Amino acid sequence: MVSKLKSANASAAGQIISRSPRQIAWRRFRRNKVGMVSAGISIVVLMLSLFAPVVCKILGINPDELNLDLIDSSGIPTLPNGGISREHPLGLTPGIGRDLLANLLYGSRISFLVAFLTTGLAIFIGLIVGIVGGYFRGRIDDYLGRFTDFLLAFPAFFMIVALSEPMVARIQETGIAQGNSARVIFLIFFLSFFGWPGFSRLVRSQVLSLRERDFVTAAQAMGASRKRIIFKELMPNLWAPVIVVVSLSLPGYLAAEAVFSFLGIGIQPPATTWGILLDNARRFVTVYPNFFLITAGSLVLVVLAFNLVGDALRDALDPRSER
Amino acid sequence: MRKNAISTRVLAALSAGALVSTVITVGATSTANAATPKAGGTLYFLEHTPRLDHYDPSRIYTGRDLAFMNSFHTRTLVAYNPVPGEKGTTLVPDLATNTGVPSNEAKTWKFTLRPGSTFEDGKAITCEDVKYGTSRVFATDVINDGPAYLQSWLDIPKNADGTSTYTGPYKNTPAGVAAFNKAVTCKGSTITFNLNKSIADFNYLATYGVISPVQKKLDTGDKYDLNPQATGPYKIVENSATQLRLVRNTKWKKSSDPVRTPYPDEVIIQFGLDEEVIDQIMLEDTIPNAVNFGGPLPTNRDKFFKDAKFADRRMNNSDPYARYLAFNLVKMPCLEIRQAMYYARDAKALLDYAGGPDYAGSYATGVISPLLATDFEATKVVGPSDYKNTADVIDATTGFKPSGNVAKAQAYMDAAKTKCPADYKKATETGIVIDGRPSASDNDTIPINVAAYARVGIKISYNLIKSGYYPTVMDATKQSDLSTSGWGADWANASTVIPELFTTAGGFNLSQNSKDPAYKAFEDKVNLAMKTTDRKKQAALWKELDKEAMKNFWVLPTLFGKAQEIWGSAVQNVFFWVPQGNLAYGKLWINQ
Amino acid sequence: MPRFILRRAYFATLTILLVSIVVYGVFSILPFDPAALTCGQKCTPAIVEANRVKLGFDKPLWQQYWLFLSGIFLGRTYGAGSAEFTCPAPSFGYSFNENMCVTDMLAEALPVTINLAIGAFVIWITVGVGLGLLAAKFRGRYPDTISSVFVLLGTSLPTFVTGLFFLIYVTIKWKIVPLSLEGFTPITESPVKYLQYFILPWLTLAILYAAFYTRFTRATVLETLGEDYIRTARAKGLSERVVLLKHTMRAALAPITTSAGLDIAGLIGGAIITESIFNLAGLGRMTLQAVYEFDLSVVVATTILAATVVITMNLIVDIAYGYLDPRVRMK
Amino acid sequence: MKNLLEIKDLKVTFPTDDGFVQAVDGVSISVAPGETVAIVGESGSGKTVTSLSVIGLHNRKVTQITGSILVKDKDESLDIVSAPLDKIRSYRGRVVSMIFQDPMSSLHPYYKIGSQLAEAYLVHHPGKKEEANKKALEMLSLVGIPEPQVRAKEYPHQFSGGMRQRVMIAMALMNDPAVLIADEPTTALDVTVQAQILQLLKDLQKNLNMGILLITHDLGVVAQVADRVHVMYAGRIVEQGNVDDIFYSPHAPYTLGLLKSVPRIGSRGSERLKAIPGQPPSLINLPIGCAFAPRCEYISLADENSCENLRPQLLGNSDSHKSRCHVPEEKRDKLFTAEIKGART
Repeated sequence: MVSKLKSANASAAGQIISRSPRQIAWRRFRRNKVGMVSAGISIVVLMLSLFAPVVCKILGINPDELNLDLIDSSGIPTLPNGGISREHPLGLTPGIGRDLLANLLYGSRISFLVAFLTTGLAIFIGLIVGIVGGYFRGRIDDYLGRFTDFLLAFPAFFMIVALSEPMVARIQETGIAQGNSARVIFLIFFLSFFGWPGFSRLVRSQVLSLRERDFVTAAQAMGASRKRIIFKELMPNLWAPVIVVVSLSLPGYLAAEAVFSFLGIGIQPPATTWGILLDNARRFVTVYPNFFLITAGSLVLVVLAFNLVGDALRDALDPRSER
Repeated sequence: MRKNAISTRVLAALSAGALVSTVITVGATSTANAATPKAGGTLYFLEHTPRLDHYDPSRIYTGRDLAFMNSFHTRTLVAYNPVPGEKGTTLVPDLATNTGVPSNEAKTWKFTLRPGSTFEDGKAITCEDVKYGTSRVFATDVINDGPAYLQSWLDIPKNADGTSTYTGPYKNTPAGVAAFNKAVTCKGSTITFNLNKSIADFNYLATYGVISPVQKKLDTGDKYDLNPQATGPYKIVENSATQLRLVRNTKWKKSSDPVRTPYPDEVIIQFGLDEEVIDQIMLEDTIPNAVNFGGPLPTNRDKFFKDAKFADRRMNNSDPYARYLAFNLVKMPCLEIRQAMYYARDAKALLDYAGGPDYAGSYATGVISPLLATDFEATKVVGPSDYKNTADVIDATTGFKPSGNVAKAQAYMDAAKTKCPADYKKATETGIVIDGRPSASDNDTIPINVAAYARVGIKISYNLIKSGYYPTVMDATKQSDLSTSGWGADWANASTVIPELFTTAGGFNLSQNSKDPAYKAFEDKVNLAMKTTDRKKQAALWKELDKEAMKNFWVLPTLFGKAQEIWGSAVQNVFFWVPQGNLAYGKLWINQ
Repeated sequence: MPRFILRRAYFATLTILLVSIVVYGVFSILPFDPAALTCGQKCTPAIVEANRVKLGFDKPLWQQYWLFLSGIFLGRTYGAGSAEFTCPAPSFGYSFNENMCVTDMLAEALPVTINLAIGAFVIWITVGVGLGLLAAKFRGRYPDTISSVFVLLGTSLPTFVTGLFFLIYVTIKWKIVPLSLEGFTPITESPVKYLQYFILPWLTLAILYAAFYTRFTRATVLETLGEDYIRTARAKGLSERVVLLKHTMRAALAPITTSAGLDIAGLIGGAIITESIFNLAGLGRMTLQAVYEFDLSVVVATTILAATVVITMNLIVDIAYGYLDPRVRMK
Repeated sequence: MKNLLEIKDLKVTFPTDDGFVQAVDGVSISVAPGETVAIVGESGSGKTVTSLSVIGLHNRKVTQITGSILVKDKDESLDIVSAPLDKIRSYRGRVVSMIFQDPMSSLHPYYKIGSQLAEAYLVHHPGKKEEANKKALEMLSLVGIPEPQVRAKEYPHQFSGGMRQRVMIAMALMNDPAVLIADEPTTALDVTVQAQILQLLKDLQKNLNMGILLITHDLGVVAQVADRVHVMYAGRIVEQGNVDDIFYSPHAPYTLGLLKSVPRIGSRGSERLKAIPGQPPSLINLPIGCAFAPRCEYISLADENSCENLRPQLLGNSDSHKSRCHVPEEKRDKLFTAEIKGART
């Protein structure tokens, strides 16, 4: 300790080190080993998902290829370990013998799509409402606040479950989209519809406190336009809390998609999502636990990684929450 | 019989199936052992669904529910004899002293009630009670879902739209009431049914609760479904979201009931259990006095049927259903496309997926199931010429090949290209939409079908309907190009199959075939068959009609199914009750 | 204070009313025809029409809503002729699938759900707050590490995974907790059966929530530990135990109570998965079933009920907060 | 030991993201009974860390602390640096009390004033509830809170800032401590209230013969109450002396800078306040030489390069008045005194 101290003193004598908050945050984040590993895993998973077709081609696996000859009459792969081999790195899905890895990769695309778009949409609405309410205050804020409270009073999960079938039918009827596209639209729309009030509350409270800060007052005093204040002064200071919330709500929506598929009201086969795979795995849990372990493990791993990245980001961006 | 309610697992038996046949017990083991039955104990039924569809005798129509309720709770005028084998298909008197006496060319049917039978509150069952029970099904807004034969057969004038002028006991017109009183009459303990045509097998309908006693003063309409008055040896004491509990009906007297032998003290259906949990309970024999009410999950079948340990606790039967996809002819008018769809299908993969010939059944040759022995004959139009043959070879007569006769299908497609280009375009470009119900195990079949049809360039997609499947697909405007379905006979006569599925008067015509050029001749022949009282001649006609419907590809026949049953080690005397298509639940006893 | 409560109660009532209108409206403009869905085998237009009258869908929407609303206070009569019957007040409608007044169904389901929620709550609050406190106290040391592993697993494992695991392994394979077949038994009748019925569902829910509360408590406690008044408490010479359990917990109590209140409220309608897996005949399972079968009156009633519970709990939490935090109380 | 408190060569180090911070570097301070000793400095100069160390409230997990802090309790004395925590706790609030900068946040918002006061007594007198309550009321009235009976049942948020600081003082004095550490006791208060509080402290000190260690950045406060003053910069004491020494003949350039930057009533309107140029240094990588060198105007007066390369020692002609500077003391004495006078006239 002492020697370290000395060397620190000896070096860079007299220089005042100044760093932008961003740099500080990045340094703090980088030092968080768990966070870095999780970020690495998250990025790898996202990349694999994004480039699923290429990855599958390289590995020589095909999500649509059926291997009915490798499945016994109970639906279980006949090869040992559920058919794990060079041709099928994670084995086969029971029932019709599709390649599990390929299905996980392709399935993740819809799951991620739902999670990302939902988060994006919810954040977008939350930002607008939060900024408007927090910045203009007064009556507008009152009304918006009431409305958010009103939405928060709805049992969201309940409502989504209850509305799924009829709403999907409605979407199909209007001709906006058919089949699974309609379901994806439904999920994204309603998850974000019930999700934004949370964001908007957070943004509003941030804006309310930022508004009172000197730099905003100064900008106002200098006669800066509202637009300028909102976009140049407020927004840059919102990114830290927003990024944290995003990283923490992504895994939530990822799991939500799985839950809805599990309940049979999400995306429908033949499309694959992690929820559908898990629902399938559930049926085979006692006879083919590999399938369940791999699928549930993948979901837990990704959710865990995303959560850890979120935690690490929060720790890095919020100096008060040192670890 | 009824539509096939496809639960997430087996096709849950919907309907009473009266099936005279000897084919039934394919590899079935029965524990009809010599031990003397013991009374006492609690008999559990473990069930996945949250409840039975109905308990009200006028509204029950699914086979398993009928078998269950008629075994324990509800008595009907006549009953199937609860004994193993073919003898089980014979009618025996139940509430009546006879099995019905026809007269006037079977247009009039008389039943005489047995003295000494009572409701659970002790009131003696009278002819008026049966008449009242019969009247209820006419109140179609309250008493729905039951078989509708009475409405069409009783001699009561009809409105222009085909509905009866009598609207049931709750809300009606004097004219309607008068007409009903004429159609159903009571004289002492004899009830007489006057029909508008000759129905030689009307007494089979009397095995249904639609002709059973209901006390007028206790009829709560819709709510009667919750706790109907028992006439059998057990009454309902609890009907909750998790269980149906039956205990002994102390007013029931053995002397008045020649059919039932109530052994257990209590009978409980436990609802809403996870299917995997039920199977695990069975595998571990956690509850030895329980029956798996829905049969084992496909994933667990091998565990039961490949392990000698379960030899006395399992049964593998042909089920009474013929499964098929109904073509909606309004949307699929091109015969060649329909043929191509039949031959391109990979029936082998689907059968293998469903468990192979051991568990899932054999390739269908029509809509009349082999269990309807009298009326069944392989059509030799579709499917294998020998219906039991499951080898993957091209059948010389029909051209059917289980894994798909791609060449033949392609030929039909090529023909369609010139003959009906619009339909060809739809099949290959827009895609053909198939109605189905989302269920975990059926979902997997979608990729199999998509892949199979791609072989001849047909594109397909699915419209999965979660709630109200049959009402939706029976609405011609909402039905897609094909609808997944299944049907079993209501009793041992194809008169409850062919007319129901393929005529406009039928209750379950998903083919919308009235505009098909072949329809008129077909309908005429059906009417002829209905009039034919010579059972042999009638059977010959049904066989021809089955063949004709297949030739026209009004449906795409898929499977003659099988079903498995599993029970705990303490459950004794398990056997298949042929006419009900289920176990003879009332004969089970607990070895304590 | 009473004025504050009255005002809040007034707004809560208004919100509930509004929620009921929205829920009713949303479910009534759907493209399904419930009348056709409940139609039997021979579904003629006449029968559909009769069904429509039976279900009350023949009337204009506002009138349907009014009937629904007045039913809550006056009861409601269904059917016609001799098949007429009444669901007495408070009537939330009638389920033609279950042949029961919805109120009776709710009365059957609510005790299960409430017992589920409260039992799970007791476990999760004990474990969650306890672990959170430990983690905060031993920040950075192994209790903290262990608790953060628990938090991560707890929050990342979906309930249907833990639930199925419990059911299949703990009950059936290992037979640690015997399978409960008899359904809900009140604790007053048989504590053993009651426990058998609820213990695993409680644990399933509690694991998830305990993880959240561990994290939440840890964060709140750490934040509070940084407050000036905690420094003051230490400067007085108070032991760490008193500082943590008295001064810190007292301050952390308010946010934890708020959050717990809302979570319990959420569980009343939200334990759908747990109730489904363990076959608990509670509100969640009932709703899911109703959704599958398109039993509109049940869905509407349970949704409004769930919203009402959330809103009421919000109100209670607000009032409780007033008692917990003297600064709010005085305003 | 004559002094109530003796800090000797205190060094406090703690790690940050960028390296170790030497927050306090070789500070020695003593406080005698009835004496008020002030520590003055900018924020970050190490004065608060010093004061927290005295009561053992520095972050023990990460801080490295050397030197000694001797606290006298009747016949025995305790070294806070090396003593076990239990022992330190028994001194807190009884021998050494502390009041903090922000009375708004330093009282527990959820407990009644009376019980918070009583608790301070009960810690060291377990079980004596009645006495504690009596003492609480007594102390409340001693610090000038009207109607103590009523107010004791109220919550902190019902008190004004000045009143809360009085409560804090009352709480600190519940056990008649020998030493009171007052960390910026008036910073958060209005000027008029500030004066009242300072007067109160003075009065109480007189009555109780306490030693007070006053931490402040406000020279006005120092002038009002302090007997001796320590000026801190970058974790070190740069000058110490009697209040008169510091105010009238400052010897450290930093002290001079501080004095010049304070506005005075009656100063001429044309006079500009002179802020010290530059920024306080980062404590992580302190210059090898004088920490103030980069901002110092008088480097030219010192030996060549000595300011940049050599750490100045705390030296002085008299024992009571010492300073750290490479500029020869004679030069400074005249020049600084003149500047101070110039600035004041």
